[in-house]
Amino acid sequence: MSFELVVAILIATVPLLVIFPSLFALTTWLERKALARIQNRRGPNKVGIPCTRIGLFGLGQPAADGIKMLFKEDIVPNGADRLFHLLAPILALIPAMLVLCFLPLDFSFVAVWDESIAKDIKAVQGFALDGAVIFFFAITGINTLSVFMAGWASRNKYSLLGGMRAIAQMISYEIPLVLSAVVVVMMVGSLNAKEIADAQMGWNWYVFTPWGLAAFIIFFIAALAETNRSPFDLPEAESELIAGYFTEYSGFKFALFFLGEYISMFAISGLAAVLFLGGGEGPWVAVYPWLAVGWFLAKIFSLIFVMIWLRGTLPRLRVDQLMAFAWKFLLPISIINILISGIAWHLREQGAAVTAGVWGVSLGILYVTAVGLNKLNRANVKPREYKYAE
Amino acid sequence: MVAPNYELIEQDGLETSLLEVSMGPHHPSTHGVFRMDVKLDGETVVDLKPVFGYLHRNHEKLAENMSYLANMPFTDRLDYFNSMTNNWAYALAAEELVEIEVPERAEYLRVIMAELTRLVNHVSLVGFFVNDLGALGTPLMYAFREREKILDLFEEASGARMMCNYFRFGGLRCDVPAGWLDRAREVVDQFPKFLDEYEKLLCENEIILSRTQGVGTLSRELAINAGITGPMLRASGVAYDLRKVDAYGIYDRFQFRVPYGEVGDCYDRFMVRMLEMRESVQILKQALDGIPEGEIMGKAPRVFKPKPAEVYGRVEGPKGELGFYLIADGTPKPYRYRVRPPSLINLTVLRDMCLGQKIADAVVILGSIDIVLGEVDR
Amino acid sequence: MSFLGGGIFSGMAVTLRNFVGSYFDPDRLTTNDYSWRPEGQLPQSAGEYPREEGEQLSDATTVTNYSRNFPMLLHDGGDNPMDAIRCVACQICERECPPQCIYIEKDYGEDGKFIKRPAVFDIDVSVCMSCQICVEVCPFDAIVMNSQFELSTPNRFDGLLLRREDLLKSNGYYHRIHPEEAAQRDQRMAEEKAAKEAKKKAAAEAAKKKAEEKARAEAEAKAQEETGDKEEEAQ
Amino acid sequence: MTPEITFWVLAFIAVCGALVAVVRRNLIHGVFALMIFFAALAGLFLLLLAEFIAAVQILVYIGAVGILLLFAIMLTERVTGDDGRSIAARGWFWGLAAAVAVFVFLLLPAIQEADLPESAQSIQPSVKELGLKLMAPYVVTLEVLALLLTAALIGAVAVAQGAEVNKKEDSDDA
Repeated sequence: MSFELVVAILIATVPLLVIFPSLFALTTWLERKALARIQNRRGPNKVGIPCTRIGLFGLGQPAADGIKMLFKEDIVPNGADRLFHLLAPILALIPAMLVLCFLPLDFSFVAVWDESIAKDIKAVQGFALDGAVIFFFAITGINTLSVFMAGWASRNKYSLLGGMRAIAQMISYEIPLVLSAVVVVMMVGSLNAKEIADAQMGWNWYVFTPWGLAAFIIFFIAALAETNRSPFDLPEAESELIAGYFTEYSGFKFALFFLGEYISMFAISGLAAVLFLGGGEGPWVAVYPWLAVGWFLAKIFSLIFVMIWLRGTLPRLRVDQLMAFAWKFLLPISIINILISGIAWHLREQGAAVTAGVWGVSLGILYVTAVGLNKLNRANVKPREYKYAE
Repeated sequence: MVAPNYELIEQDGLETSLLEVSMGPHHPSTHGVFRMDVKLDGETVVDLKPVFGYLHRNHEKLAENMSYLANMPFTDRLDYFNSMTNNWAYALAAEELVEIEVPERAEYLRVIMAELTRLVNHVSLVGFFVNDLGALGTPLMYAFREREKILDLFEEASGARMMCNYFRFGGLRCDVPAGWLDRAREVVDQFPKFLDEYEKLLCENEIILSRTQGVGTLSRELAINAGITGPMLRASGVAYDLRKVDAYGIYDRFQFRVPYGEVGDCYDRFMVRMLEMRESVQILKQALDGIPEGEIMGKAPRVFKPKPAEVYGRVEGPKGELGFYLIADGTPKPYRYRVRPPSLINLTVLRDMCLGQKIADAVVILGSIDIVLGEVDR
Repeated sequence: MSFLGGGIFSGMAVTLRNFVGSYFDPDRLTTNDYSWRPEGQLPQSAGEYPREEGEQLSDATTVTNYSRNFPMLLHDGGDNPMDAIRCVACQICERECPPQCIYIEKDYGEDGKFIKRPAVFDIDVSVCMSCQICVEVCPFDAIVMNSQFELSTPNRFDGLLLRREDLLKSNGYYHRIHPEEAAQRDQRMAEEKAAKEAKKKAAAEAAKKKAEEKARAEAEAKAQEETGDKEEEAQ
Repeated sequence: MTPEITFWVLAFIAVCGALVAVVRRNLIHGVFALMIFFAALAGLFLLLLAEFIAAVQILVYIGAVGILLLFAIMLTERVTGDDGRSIAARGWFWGLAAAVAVFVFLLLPAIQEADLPESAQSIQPSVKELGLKLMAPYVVTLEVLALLLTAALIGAVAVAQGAEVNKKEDSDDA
């Protein structure tokens, strides 16, 4: 293995391992701050530079939290499976970190001094794999195991319930997640993340087409469920299961879970950006190639902000409603969406009139399907009129 | 609903054992130190046993060993969200013992305080309830912002925000400070605007609708038989409100309506409270307009030593009928003192409402009952 | 619900409005910045919590003119507050206190005679529930509510047991923390005092009159007696 | 050089995983060991530049089969294997003999006859090729498989529904 190759591998991977965990710290701060503002609080605003009174809007909070987590006692419940209790958070982190390499974050601009290294970097990047998207889904699926492991190993009934919920939920929502990605894969004719992003150059983002929009919404909802975000945070439902599968975790093991969860959030938002939002495309990217990374991260962050916003707004679903939503609503509509996009693909480039017609009809079909499925599933649920006694 | 006799479920030759979970005494959503021993079949509740008493403070026996007045601050601590209505119920009972006339201004202020308390209770209950549904505290924070304004009013009037200890036998401890009524009017005028926002946030939310409708249905018959009172009874379709029935104080002078539901599920209980807040605002506006100047204390004896008698004083508290039963024996201490706590009595139907529901619903149903453990355990 | 997911979107609109609004409209904020030190400094250690009177008054948002926290004993000024203490150690508050957190011992002089003031007056603030019953039952307006709420201490036994010296505050301080209430109380006291004095005066006059009458009666009686004596003598 | 080291490491992990899966009495541990084996196998596929098969290996075996096993185990009692019941096989000699016989008579000739290239060659572009193959020559097979799976799915739904209907009838009787 040549020295250049080692350098290339390092350049291709190390930024991922540095950027995302530090973004994780920033995101915890952002989430707390945004949630606080949504709730009309101030959020963290005291912790800044140590030994001074400079608050820096509480930006020191993640560091303080990290230090606290490190020094907390690591408690393993009596009778728990010690090995699995230890392995679960690690297993939660590994796939989360692993899938990051399937996001088309091209750092080859770093190697300005050597053309060949830039070439090597391109050769070892994970997203250039032919089946990058499939790999992404395959490896995210492993996350389920870690959740189950944690739930089972803790020997706590809440943990176990949380773990069971997590498995059911993650498996169910993986299907609409993959099916909505299929739309884009069909359109591009490739599973390569780089090619998918390149196919959307020139503002041809898939989110701007009816089927793409529907797929994006389905993808986003399923992504919320996959990453256990509100309103699908049932596995860690605080008001029901204390903290779900990580009830018995403390200290750094808990921090690892937390880290894994946020990295999964980044990864899945990144995939959404690749599939529907044009990857790293944005103004001035052609002039400054490194801006692509910036735009990509900006898209990830705007998706994450929406996640935080939803978390600040919505209560959570119930288990049966959650499953019904996946199987009776998202699944049929994503299958119909695939059908529509297949037809649309065949009718492409046939003039503006045909395109407009296809768009109109597909929008209509999708909306009617959604409304119909909603009526079918929630027939009895509607606001009521109330009477008054004088 | 008849409880199915589950011990070991046998189904298609498969034997499944039940999962017993002890939710509480410290659990994020048991509203205090309360425990639900739940038996689960998967996630479905097949049996539930409420366990309480962790917060027992010997309230009734304590009251029998101190003077009538000295017990007043302890009534604050029954249902610590609604100290004003607790005070009122106790004062009503004691006033009946010695037959004191309450001055006009004091009566108006009592109504104002009680209705402000109702706003505080309902608005934060709705917040807690949605919190139990899984919202991350956002409605609760909005509710607390409004609650804070009303608590500021309480602090100005009585000196304390929650443990007001403001009512006295025959009137109120002191008059409200100058300008208080204007500030109260401002808060009351602002409140409907907040309610609009609150309703927009919650009342049409599809997730809340499907989480609460058809969950924890309490039938009219069971509600009446179990002695349920307050918004919970009205949600089950009985328009029974002590403010109308007893018309204690001067409630007969105000125009207000009593909303009631039909189904008796969590959604009805939630909505009845939302609608009641609007009616409370109406009462408050009328009371603030009509309040006269004048004395604040009636002619109460300096030493409270009632003749032997038995009385029962009750008010429509925010949680239901709050009653105080007193037996006087001619000494400065009550011979027997008994509280009818609405929280405890409303809690008795918890099991009936939870059977067959999911575990997540059990939490929501508990939240919709609106209990305060200080009152349940006393 | 006009369209699919409409309720969720209207809810999100509300939260977004609050998110943006919280930056521009301070009225929206649920909490206020908690800083009660005059210079905005936070205490660096437990010993730095304020002990001086008036120190907690810098923040208008947490301590209003009407708030009450724990009782204090009033004195009417002077170099030695114990000389001007209003409390006469009658122990009514001790009897009436619902959680029974007051402990009083009467003061006796060297000659064993009761001086009208407490030798020991302790309030256990870890027990006190700030109910103000003691203030209401006090016939001498000697005990009123303080609004000092920052009583953190490194010692939970002695630190939370307020002694007579900790409780003694001047009437001026009372006027500063609760101006309206203090003014009312002073007015009422003055009225009561005036009434009392008037009553005393009346009583004194009545007594004088009575005494005069008595004197006259006595004189008459004496005169009568004398005459009687004389008569007796004469007989 | 490097691929060989990687191969041996992965092979070692795979064998260890398989052994633990067989030997451990704790079922959950066994399943997770099995998954380690699957993961190592996926790594071996990657080493052969068969990335699609590697992905499918993870997706299907770890993501689906493993979870299915976990679900099945969760429905049983005594997952930890703490009870004293002996499950040690008695006729271990004959088992070993059978395994060796299978290896010698079936696998060894196959291995010897297989003409493996010195280094693996990637099919460019592998996934696209696979997709085209599936859609053109093997489309009938694919459709038949899809039909079969749909039938199985409907059957599963019918079984689940049937149980529920029975339960309802039971409760009606009661």
